[in-house]
Amino acid sequence: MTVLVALPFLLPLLGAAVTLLISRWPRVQRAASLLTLAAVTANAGLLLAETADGTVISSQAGGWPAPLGITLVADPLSALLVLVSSVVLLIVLLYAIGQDVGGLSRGNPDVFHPVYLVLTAGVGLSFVAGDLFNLFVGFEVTLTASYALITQAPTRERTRASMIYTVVSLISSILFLTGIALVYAATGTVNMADIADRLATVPGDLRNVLGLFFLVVFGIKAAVVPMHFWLPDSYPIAITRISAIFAALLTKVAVYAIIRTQTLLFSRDDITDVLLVFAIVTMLVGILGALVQDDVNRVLSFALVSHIGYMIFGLGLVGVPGGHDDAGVAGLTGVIVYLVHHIVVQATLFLVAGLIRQYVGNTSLRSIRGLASVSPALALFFFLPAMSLAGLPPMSGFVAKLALFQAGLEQGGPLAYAGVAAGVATSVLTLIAIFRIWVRGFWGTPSQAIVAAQSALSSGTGRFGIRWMTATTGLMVATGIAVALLAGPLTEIGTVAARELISGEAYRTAVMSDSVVAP
Amino acid sequence: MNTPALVLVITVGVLYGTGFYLLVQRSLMRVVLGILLLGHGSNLALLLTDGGAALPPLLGDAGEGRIADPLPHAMILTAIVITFGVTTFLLALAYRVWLGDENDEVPDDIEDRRIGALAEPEDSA
Amino acid sequence: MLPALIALHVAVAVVLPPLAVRLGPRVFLVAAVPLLATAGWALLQLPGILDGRPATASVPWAPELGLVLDFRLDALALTMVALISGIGSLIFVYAAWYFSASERALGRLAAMMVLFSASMLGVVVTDNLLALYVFWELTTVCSFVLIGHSDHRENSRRAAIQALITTAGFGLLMLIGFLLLGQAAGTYRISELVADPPTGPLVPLAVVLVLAGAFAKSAQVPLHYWLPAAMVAPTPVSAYLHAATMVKGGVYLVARLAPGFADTGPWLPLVLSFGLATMVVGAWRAMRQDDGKLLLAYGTVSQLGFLTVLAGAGTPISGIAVVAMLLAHGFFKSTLFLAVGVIDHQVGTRTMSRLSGVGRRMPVLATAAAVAAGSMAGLPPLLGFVAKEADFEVYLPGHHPALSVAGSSAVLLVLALGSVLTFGYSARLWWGSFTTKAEVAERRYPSAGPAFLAPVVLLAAACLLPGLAPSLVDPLAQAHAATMPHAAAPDYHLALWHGFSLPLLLSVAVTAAGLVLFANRERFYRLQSAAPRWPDAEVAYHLFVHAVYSTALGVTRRLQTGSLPLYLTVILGTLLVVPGGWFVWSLASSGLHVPMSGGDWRLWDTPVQLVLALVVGVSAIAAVREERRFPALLLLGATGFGMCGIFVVHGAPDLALTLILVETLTMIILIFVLRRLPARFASGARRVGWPRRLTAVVCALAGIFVAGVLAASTYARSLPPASVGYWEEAEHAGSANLVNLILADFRAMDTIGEITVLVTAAVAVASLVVANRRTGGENGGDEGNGAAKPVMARNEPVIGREGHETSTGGGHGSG
Amino acid sequence: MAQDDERVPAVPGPPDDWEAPRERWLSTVVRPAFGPRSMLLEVVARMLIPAILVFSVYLLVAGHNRPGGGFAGGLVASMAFVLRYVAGGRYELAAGIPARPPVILALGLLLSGGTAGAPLLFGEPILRTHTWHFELPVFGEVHLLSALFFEIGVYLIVVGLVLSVVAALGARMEAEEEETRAWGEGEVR
Repeated sequence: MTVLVALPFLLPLLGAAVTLLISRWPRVQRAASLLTLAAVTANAGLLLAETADGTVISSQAGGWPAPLGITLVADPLSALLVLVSSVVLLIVLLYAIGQDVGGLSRGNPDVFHPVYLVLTAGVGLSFVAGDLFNLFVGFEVTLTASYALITQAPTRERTRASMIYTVVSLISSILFLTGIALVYAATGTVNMADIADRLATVPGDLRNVLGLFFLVVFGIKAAVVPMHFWLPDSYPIAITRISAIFAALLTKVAVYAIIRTQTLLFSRDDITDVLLVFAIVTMLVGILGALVQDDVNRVLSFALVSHIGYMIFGLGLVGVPGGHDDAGVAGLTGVIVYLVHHIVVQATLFLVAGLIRQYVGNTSLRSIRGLASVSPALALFFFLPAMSLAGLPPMSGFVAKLALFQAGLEQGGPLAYAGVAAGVATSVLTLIAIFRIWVRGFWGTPSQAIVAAQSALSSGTGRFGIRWMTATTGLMVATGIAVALLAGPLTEIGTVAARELISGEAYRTAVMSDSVVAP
Repeated sequence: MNTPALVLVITVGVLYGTGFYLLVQRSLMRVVLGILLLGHGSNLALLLTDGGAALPPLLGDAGEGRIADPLPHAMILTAIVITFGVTTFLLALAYRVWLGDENDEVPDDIEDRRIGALAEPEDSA
Repeated sequence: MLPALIALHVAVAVVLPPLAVRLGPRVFLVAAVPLLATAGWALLQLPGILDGRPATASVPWAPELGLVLDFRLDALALTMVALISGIGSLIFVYAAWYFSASERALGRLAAMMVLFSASMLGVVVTDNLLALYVFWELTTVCSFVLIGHSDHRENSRRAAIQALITTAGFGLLMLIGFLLLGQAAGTYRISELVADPPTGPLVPLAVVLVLAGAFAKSAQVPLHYWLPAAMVAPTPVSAYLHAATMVKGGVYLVARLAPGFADTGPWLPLVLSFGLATMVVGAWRAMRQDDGKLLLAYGTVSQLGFLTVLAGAGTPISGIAVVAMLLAHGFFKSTLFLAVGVIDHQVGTRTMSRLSGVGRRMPVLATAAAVAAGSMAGLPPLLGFVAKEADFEVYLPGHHPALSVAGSSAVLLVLALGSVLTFGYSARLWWGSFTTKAEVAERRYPSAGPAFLAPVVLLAAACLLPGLAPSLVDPLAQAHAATMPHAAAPDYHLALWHGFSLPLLLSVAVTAAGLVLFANRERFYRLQSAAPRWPDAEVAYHLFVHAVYSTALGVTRRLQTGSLPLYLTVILGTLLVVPGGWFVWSLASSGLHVPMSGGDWRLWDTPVQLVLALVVGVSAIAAVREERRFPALLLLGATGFGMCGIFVVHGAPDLALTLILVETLTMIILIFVLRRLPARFASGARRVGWPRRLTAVVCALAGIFVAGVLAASTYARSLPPASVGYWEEAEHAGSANLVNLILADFRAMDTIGEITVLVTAAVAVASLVVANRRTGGENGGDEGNGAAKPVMARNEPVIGREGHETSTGGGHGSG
Repeated sequence: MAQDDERVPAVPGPPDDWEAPRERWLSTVVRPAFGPRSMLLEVVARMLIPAILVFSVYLLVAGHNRPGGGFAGGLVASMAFVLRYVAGGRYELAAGIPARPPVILALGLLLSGGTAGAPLLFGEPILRTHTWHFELPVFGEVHLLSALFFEIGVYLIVVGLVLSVVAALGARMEAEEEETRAWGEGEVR
């Protein structure tokens, strides 16, 4: 069973090596790529099945006992995120393959497949790393792959965007490394469970400084305001498959890191107020940015920034560790549901934007019009995730928001109420921003050019490509609906995971002594 | 535990300060130099957690005195190599930028500039 | 059974679009099937409900959150189901003849109407606040799509988004209200909440929030503006959503909660003030309309105010009155909407000043409309009259426990005033639409077919029959009243004749005043024109939207500058303010011991360190100041080799070896690239003056902060490092070089990640440089629309290559 | 637009320098990367390269007990190729490379990853080291650690990285410049 923990990293890594080796045979490469991701997804499913009841599985790499070697750990939160991200990665891969086969992309497939799998490996490692330095390595793997991906089909604009992206990521990496140095200086270990124990010997104020330091480190990658400016300037410009995956996963990996470090390592009671302030500012500044954008991808990117605020908000509701903390559990549950929801819905919307680009040539709101009559399927596939993003029932976004609002009201206190108020305002503004795309882009009479593009696309290999891409987008929409339908089990797992994150006992026991700890 | 030697702590500060300063410049080549300095800075910071100058962590030749904590060394090694890989990428990127623009500067985002120049909202829902 | 019926709606909705291609508008007959099934099933439940045994069902969704679809069909719900499924199916039959085969997106329209029907059904039969919110917002979304049905028209799109933002925005406030109520009570079940209303400091706030949502949905002044605008939707949609069902959602919610919350502080003042104001303002506006449909829309606004006043009372008599009035309004308003729709469909206009002789030409329609208008005006022997009698009864002095005699009289007076105006616009509508006017030329048009008229006639009959025999409705109303708590069974029954009572007197007075008003209508219109225009609430909506956009633009253009150096400076600033601020504060407040302040520090381990530190520090600072690339590079090399020295002194030969190799390679590669770049850094790139100084200060502070925390952290360590365990294990592993052993064995996971980074970087470098030749120069290498591109280029030459190049570029070409 | 993705890939393959004609050492067409051609440098490089490669293998193996290891070894080995490029130019580099860099990288990754994953097949944790004991005629008893395969993978990857970078940032850029120059001359009509 402990094998399952190592595979989210190892499988895609080997897949990357194989696809790199056979890059001269595109068909084989595609098949290998798909096969790898399918296996990763299946493995993630098994992992979640094992851990859903709160079991924590750990595997000591090399067989060395915990603080010496590196521990890979899967608790319900890790397993859930590994599963959701591999599903999304798999669907986006299908989309990309359809686009390549249809000849609709100028990306470089023989580079894309290996690097994409490396990204998968990096994301997987980040989720299961039980060691702070190994988490850093996981981040670096993910980031390096993302550097390679964001420069696919490099136009001048894309190179500029990649520069912004790369340099900002680098500063976050350097600060991460600095943070590790600080933690090691204070505790003499990098194993996270061990750090958690040893930090008790460190003065509380230093712990808070370190906690806030890591908040900034991951806040940069999670695009928490005011460290978010790079995101809307870089994500929208990458090619579709890349911006979809980046928007869906990369910020979430950082959010995961924030959750993990803030719950496990640092005493949170003193700095929750800081988290709440960050959350409120992030929600509002992000969504105000989204309102004035003239480009679908940029609207979505600003909305992404804004909705990171929701997740930070839920985390900010967690109070004293180990104590009786219903609101904290509710808040973390909300964050977990929100993570899952947002990964799927954000990927879907970017895929839709990619399809819009196929029809219109760009995603500017000034040039798209009447898409609902050009492609009703596309319209439906935009409308449903748009509802979800705006938090309208019965989509997953509603369930997630509901959980967060409940937690906020339960917690009470001026900042929590302010957070709920900001959340409500953000919901309304998201509604305005996202349905503005609908009203301007999907309603109305399509321009001649769009109709002509549509008829041109409905012949030749383009037809296959566009149909395949639409179908995979539909698959992603269906995944989003499945998230909504499965809200019951999802909130249950979320609650289990949240309880465990807050107590941290099963995690520490699994890492330090036993390999499998049942709740 | 021993505090590290003061000169080295100051050096860490200098490396970070200069590294940050180079990082916030528009020339991408300077940014690369900044990353290299910051890499040195973070490596030195990690090194300072090993308890001060000591004998190399090689079993067998343990002579007189304290032996250094090997874990920071291993982490520094990993960090050096990762920084090297990323630096090569950054250089390739600088080259590409230079190909496009005939200089290696980081220009401002066009769309941000356009929106920054708007005086009135373009539409209301 | 209820969940199954809702599922049936959804299933039918899914098959409608393909069916519409074959059946044309007759697809609405198929669409009516689930509605009829629901109506039939509900009828079967009637006996049980009249005995006080509601039908229930429950589907768990996310029980952890209290999100359970509890269903409960009681008398009030059944009244609403009669409107939704009963009137709904008639409207669907009507729609099958109203629409032409060439109507755009017929399948989508039919499907959305069925989905709406399912959502509305959900709203009224659910017994869980959260589930109610779910269905509530679903009706909002359906309404959005239906209002925007003619999406090629600007006003349709505007009206749709306006309705969406208003109702969904206030719906969110309502959700917060629900959550507060649920948390105060510990349950989200409506029946339990009403039976045992929670108390607490937040309950009044919750009530206000819930009412805000309900008022927005039911178009109460000043949130009513979206409803008349929504009349751009096709007439069957308006009749169904915006007259008979959806807008009653708010009234329904008020009626549902009133028994439990009517005596909570803000409830009655809010309900009475907003309801009465809405009734009068709506009716006043209705008198001014020339478009039959708009008149009806404002009439609906007015009636919704009236219903809110009734529903909010929360007394058993009000329960009776509400049931009667909901049915009465549903019947007469839909009849009139459909009648206006018939006129519009046949004549081609519904503007009253252009209609003449319609009544002569379509007598059946005119009769049906007359019955409905009479019911609206409250004339006997119609249901409207019966209901209105009951309505006055609710606020008779002494009937409402919370109102003084003066208060009740004031309410009654306003209700009477509203009723007079209602009489006025009812008469105006019928008169304007059906009479023959000498000054207007008659048009030629075909008269409506029997199938088209049948729903109108049936609905008109529904206005008449329960009026003649109020006992058809009375048991249902009584059953609802019986569910109210503190129900001392009221001895009030719906009837045409209650003897000479105050309500009858009021009715007579209203009718008389209404006749006088109608007789002097020209004078009244002049009065209206002369009266100052009330500020339109729609203005507030636009102000709100504009304010939101201005704020958004103001904030975004100031923050999102597009400058990378600025972004990085802000990040450093955040680092300084947040953890840095805490650090300084805790040093200042003695939360942290200032490192090295206790004499426990040393300057160096060996003096060589000083030399090396000087090399590193000086060359780093010099590199910052260097303007030329190549010397800067050399200085950096000096820093690197200084670092190697430090590593050697520190007992890290592996590091020194690796670093020296890496430094050499880095230098060589840097030189490769530098061959191509100009010798100096561009001068324009340097910031001058205070921004530059500020940057320097921020960077220096960041450096100091890192060094300071590092010192504090090392000082705080009290435990030996975990790595002491390596010494023992190394013996077993049989290796002497610990660092290498860690890299290759103990922590080989790091190493494998690290080589993955190297592989990826190598691939990235190759693809980045090589990609140049493939895409460079020519077509910037944009993804996508291989197919669309040549076409676009032909048709819109304005969109040049840039337009295709990226997502954001398009704006420049085609804007 | 491509009709058949197999026949016409959206973009051509990786740099084609690897298939460039294998020039002879010290041949007249060799153009060095920097400055005028230096016979001395070429000769010295020619002599040094085998020694450097041997030293790199020593570092690879010695890392077990002394400073060194896969990284250091790989870096040293790649120095040899850098030297070859600096001395002999891009054609010389192409001639001296054993395989295309992506292949070297992929093999290295497979080797390391395979070594990491192999213990999983036997129910052991990832990266568990295994030791084999041999009796060899000359060397006597030999301990072979599976970690050695891991280190060889690292070595290959470092070499692959440096080769890619030198090929891209050195040789590729050089080639491009020549192309541009040639193109510029052709344009002048």
